[in-house]
Amino acid sequence: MTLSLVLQAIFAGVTNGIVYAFVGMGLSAIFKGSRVINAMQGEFAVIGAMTTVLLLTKSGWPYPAAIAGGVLAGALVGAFIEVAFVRYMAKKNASEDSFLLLTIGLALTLSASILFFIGRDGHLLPPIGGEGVLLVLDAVIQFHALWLIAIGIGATLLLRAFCHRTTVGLSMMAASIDADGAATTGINVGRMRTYTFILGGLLGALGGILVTPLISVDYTLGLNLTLKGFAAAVLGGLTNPLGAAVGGITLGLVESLAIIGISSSYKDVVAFSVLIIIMILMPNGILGRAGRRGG
Amino acid sequence: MQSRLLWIAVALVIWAALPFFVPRNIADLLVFTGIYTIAGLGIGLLLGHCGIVNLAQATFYGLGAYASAYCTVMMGLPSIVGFVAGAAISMALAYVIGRPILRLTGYFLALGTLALSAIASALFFEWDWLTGGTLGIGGIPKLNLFGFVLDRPSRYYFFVWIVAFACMAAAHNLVDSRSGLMLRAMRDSSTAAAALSVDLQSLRTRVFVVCALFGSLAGSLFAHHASFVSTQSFGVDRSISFLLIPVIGGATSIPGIVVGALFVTFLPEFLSKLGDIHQILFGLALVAVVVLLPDGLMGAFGRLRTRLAARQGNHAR
Amino acid sequence: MSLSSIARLTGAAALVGLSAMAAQAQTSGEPIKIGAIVSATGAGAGLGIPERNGLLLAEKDINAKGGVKGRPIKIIIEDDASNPDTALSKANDLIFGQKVVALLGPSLTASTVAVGGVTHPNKIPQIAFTGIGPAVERERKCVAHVLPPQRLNAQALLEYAKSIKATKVGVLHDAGYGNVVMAELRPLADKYGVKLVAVEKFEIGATDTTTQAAKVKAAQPEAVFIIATSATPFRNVKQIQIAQPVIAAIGSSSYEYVNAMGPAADNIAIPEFVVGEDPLPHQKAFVDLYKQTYNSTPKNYEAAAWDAAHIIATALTKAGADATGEKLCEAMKAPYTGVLANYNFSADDMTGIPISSFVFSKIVGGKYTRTPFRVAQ
Amino acid sequence: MPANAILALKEVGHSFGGLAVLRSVTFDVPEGGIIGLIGPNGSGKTTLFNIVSGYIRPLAGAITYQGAPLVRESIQRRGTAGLVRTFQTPQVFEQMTVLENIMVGCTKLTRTTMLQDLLRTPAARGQMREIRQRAEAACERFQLGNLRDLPAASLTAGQRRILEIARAVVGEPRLLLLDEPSSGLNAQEIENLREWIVRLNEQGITVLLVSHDMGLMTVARTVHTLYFGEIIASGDMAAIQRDPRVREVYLGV
Repeated sequence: MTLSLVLQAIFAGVTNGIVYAFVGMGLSAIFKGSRVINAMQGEFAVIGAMTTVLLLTKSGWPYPAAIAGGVLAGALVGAFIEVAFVRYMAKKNASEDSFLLLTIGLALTLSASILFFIGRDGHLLPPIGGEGVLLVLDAVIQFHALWLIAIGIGATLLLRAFCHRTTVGLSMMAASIDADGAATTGINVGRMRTYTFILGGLLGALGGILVTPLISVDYTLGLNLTLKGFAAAVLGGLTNPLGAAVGGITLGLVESLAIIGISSSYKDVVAFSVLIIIMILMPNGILGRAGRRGG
Repeated sequence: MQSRLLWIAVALVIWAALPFFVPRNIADLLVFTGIYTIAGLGIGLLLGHCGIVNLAQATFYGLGAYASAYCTVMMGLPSIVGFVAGAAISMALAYVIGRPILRLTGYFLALGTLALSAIASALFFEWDWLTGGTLGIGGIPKLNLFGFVLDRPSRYYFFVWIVAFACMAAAHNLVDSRSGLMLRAMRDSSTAAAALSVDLQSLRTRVFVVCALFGSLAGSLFAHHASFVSTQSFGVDRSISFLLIPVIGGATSIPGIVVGALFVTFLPEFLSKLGDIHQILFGLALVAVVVLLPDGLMGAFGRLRTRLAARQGNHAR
Repeated sequence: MSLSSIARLTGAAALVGLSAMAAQAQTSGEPIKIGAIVSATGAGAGLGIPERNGLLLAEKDINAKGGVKGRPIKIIIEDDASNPDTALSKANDLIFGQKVVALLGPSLTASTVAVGGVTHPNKIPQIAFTGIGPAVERERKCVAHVLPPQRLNAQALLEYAKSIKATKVGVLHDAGYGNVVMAELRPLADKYGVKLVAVEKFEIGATDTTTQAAKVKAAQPEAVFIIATSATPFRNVKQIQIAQPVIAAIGSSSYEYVNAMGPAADNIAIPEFVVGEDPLPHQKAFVDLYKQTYNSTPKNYEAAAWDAAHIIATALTKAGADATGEKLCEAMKAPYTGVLANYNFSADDMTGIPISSFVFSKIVGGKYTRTPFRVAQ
Repeated sequence: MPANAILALKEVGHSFGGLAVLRSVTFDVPEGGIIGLIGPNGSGKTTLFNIVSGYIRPLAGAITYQGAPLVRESIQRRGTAGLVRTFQTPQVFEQMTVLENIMVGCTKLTRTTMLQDLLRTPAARGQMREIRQRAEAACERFQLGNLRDLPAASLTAGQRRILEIARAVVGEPRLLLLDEPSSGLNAQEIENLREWIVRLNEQGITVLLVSHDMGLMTVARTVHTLYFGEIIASGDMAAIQRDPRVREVYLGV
């Protein structure tokens, strides 16, 4: 096992980790704001990426505008889902499990819709910073991956600032921590939940767009991303978007080191076993502290 | 009471006559309905009586199916060995894994079982010396009951449904028993149940084991029906569709499980007549059930009946 | 509504009827029903949709040429949603409900073996759009396959490696299809004097295989085989700058994958059968008709389905339009020169495709180009 | 430790996040007695109760029950050993009927395996019959007979309290822990409750009672007063009411 191989594994792990982190961050933002586990978070990524691809190739929009369009599409779908389904179910005091099933149903529907209306093709977007790569000790990392890491860190910090510094962010936090208390101080809890879904959709779509230069996106990608996003979010403690970022990178590294350390075919087995073990032994996630409640 | 007996008799006659009057593909779907009912019963017990979302049923279903396939095809043993081996392995695994994993609650438990299903599905691919990998294992013999070969859906139908009825009876017994009493207590208030010496962990684990047993039985039945097993039938998506059975039908009602199984086997069949759009429609139907009928079709049916009865009562007055 | 407009309408209707009759003029009588199962939705849609296109085109073509002894054929196409359970129940419907004389498809190996469990005991001829699968399929003497067995695919990869004088080969393969080909490739490699210096597996649907590719790269192979049904490994191999020739198994030969590979697709060599941009002489008619009808270029799966339909039609013509079961099955077993390949279903592998049927293509700028290399029989 | 103590606490201490809620609490519960525990809000009564019943593991001190160390036993094991509690807000099984609620209380007296239950073996049926008979008898004894088939959710607060006690008693406890049993009850109901406590005690059940209710507390032979995690006074109710410190901190006089 050479140094460059290990380095390459670390590069790949971090790059994948950022992908998982984006999905995980959206998941945990939605969970934090609404106590809903969103099984269609990966689908947000696919929607964002597909919209951007279509705007870029079919409508001929410039790349930045197409990205903005894709992000907007994710946010709109997020808002729609909250207004059309979640709000009604919350009014009826639906159980946590039924929200999980709702989003599973929506994920199946969206994936089938993309196949039916857009087609089975895999799509790619042009990388930011060109197709170039950075060579370190014979190990390669793409410029786009570096951009992805930079944007990922930026997005995490922005999200944190949004939650702690802005009125809307603070209201969302308050509504999620103590809905009744927040309502008495005049916060519209329902609207905050809508914002939460918009935020989740936005993060998901942005993540999807950013990874599309690395991973070709098609109708089957959503479930895969959701699974890994779940794992990232749970590793990080689920109620902490920053934790999801750390969880995602940990997961990515565990996977790629498992490939060089154990065997390539046991990657998923190792990753999901680590997930189960961490859930049982460290119920608050690897960042600890932040209280994590089960059911 | 007498009218109830009459209803049961009518239902039995219809049940017995059904495979002779429906086309073979419908009989085939009815066989699958029976198999899915068995698998769904276990999940229904967990979901309805323990509040546990089990997204790992495809694992036990797969274990049962592979055990049957391996024992009959690779080792040439009688079918019954496969059934027993599958059940034993599934129950042992459920016990060993259940103890730690069932310490989780709510969403985390759901995610834990999902992870379990993902691991199992990867291992089914990986251990191809045992499972045949993607190519699977073919040529699993049809069941032979004292010389009577169950080689077509209309014959196998009876066997599968008799097993299904036995499982339903067992599930009914369980709910009605001392364990059932404790389960229902646990669901209502786990703190109070603990104070009354109800051992939550062990009870949850044992129901998980029963669920695995049902899953494994269903898997063995599936293997002898399809004559072929491969990794494609035991992935995470199958775990999800198993979970839909009690959710759609109603987790606490045993007839609800049958309704749920009918829904997941027949609805795609009917929708597929509408062309490639059928998967979208199935997804939407699922969303509609979850949003509009939170306690499943059976729950909605029950409410409708109470309302009708109330209205009739009003008329009578 | 005025009288004249009614007259005009009836006239128009008569005209429509007439033209319809003209189209049908060559065929008459009850259509011969042939069943087909494809994966038009779900994970296998990338196979099933092109196969359905090929079937529809073949049906039109056969009927336009007079059908089977003057009788039209009707291909009833069902979708198994990439699920073997569904395939089984669709097969039961087609065979016992619709009373089809033969079954084409399904698209996926698992579904094929499951469906074979119905067609084989009931003596319904079946032509699957897959290579032969587990051992049990060798006993099913009436379930033919229009795609090569994985052993042949492995052989074709090795032939190409030999032709470019690569003796140290690295392999990247997925846990599904790739695993199956790999199992055949290992024992064959020795015979070809090829040393497998690194064999790395990844799970189906993996979004990244960079680390596996890096392990292959570290073994310093002279060529890399990629056996997968996704674009991901191809992109990763290029990303970590593996400069050695990349040879892909037929499973990743489709425009969808090539699109998804982007610039990474360039120079990949693929042993396959149909290069729509530059077809072989006997493939040209099919390719032209396909392009004309669908406004896109066909690949292997379209051709495989087309061949399957034509083989059944030919067998029916030979055995008589009323032939069913074993009689039809026997008729199907005559050697047949198809668009995809030459078949001989009396062969042990229920395919009979010779390695000489392979053509070797390279991808240049998102298009396939046919290389002159062929393997002699 | 007196030989006849069924429960003995020795220097039990606990804190939440550095905030000490119990400091070195020591007292005995004599077999067959009725012991009361009073104290203002936040004095640590509920924590102490949760420690004895097993919902919280104490950070310091030792507890013995029937002469054996108790701290490491699970809630369930305490229950089977005869140590049963009720809750401040009655925790009835709302979706089950009154009779079924009481039946749950009987389950610990019998043993069946899950296999027996699945197959409804004669043994399982016999045990179920026994459980039902016991529960029916208890229903009558606690004058819940006319409510027995109603869902517990439809009961009044007082009825729930009685149901909770009936459910606890039917499992043949040796030490009954009652947590604020009079809260939410009217005067008549409290009087009934008092009678019940006396009657159960006469039947040989030791009672540890936590309450605000000074009237109810007079059933206790010994009362301990808890204040900021410490016992500041012990004695019978009359003595407690005379104690100047108790009057100062608790009775607010």
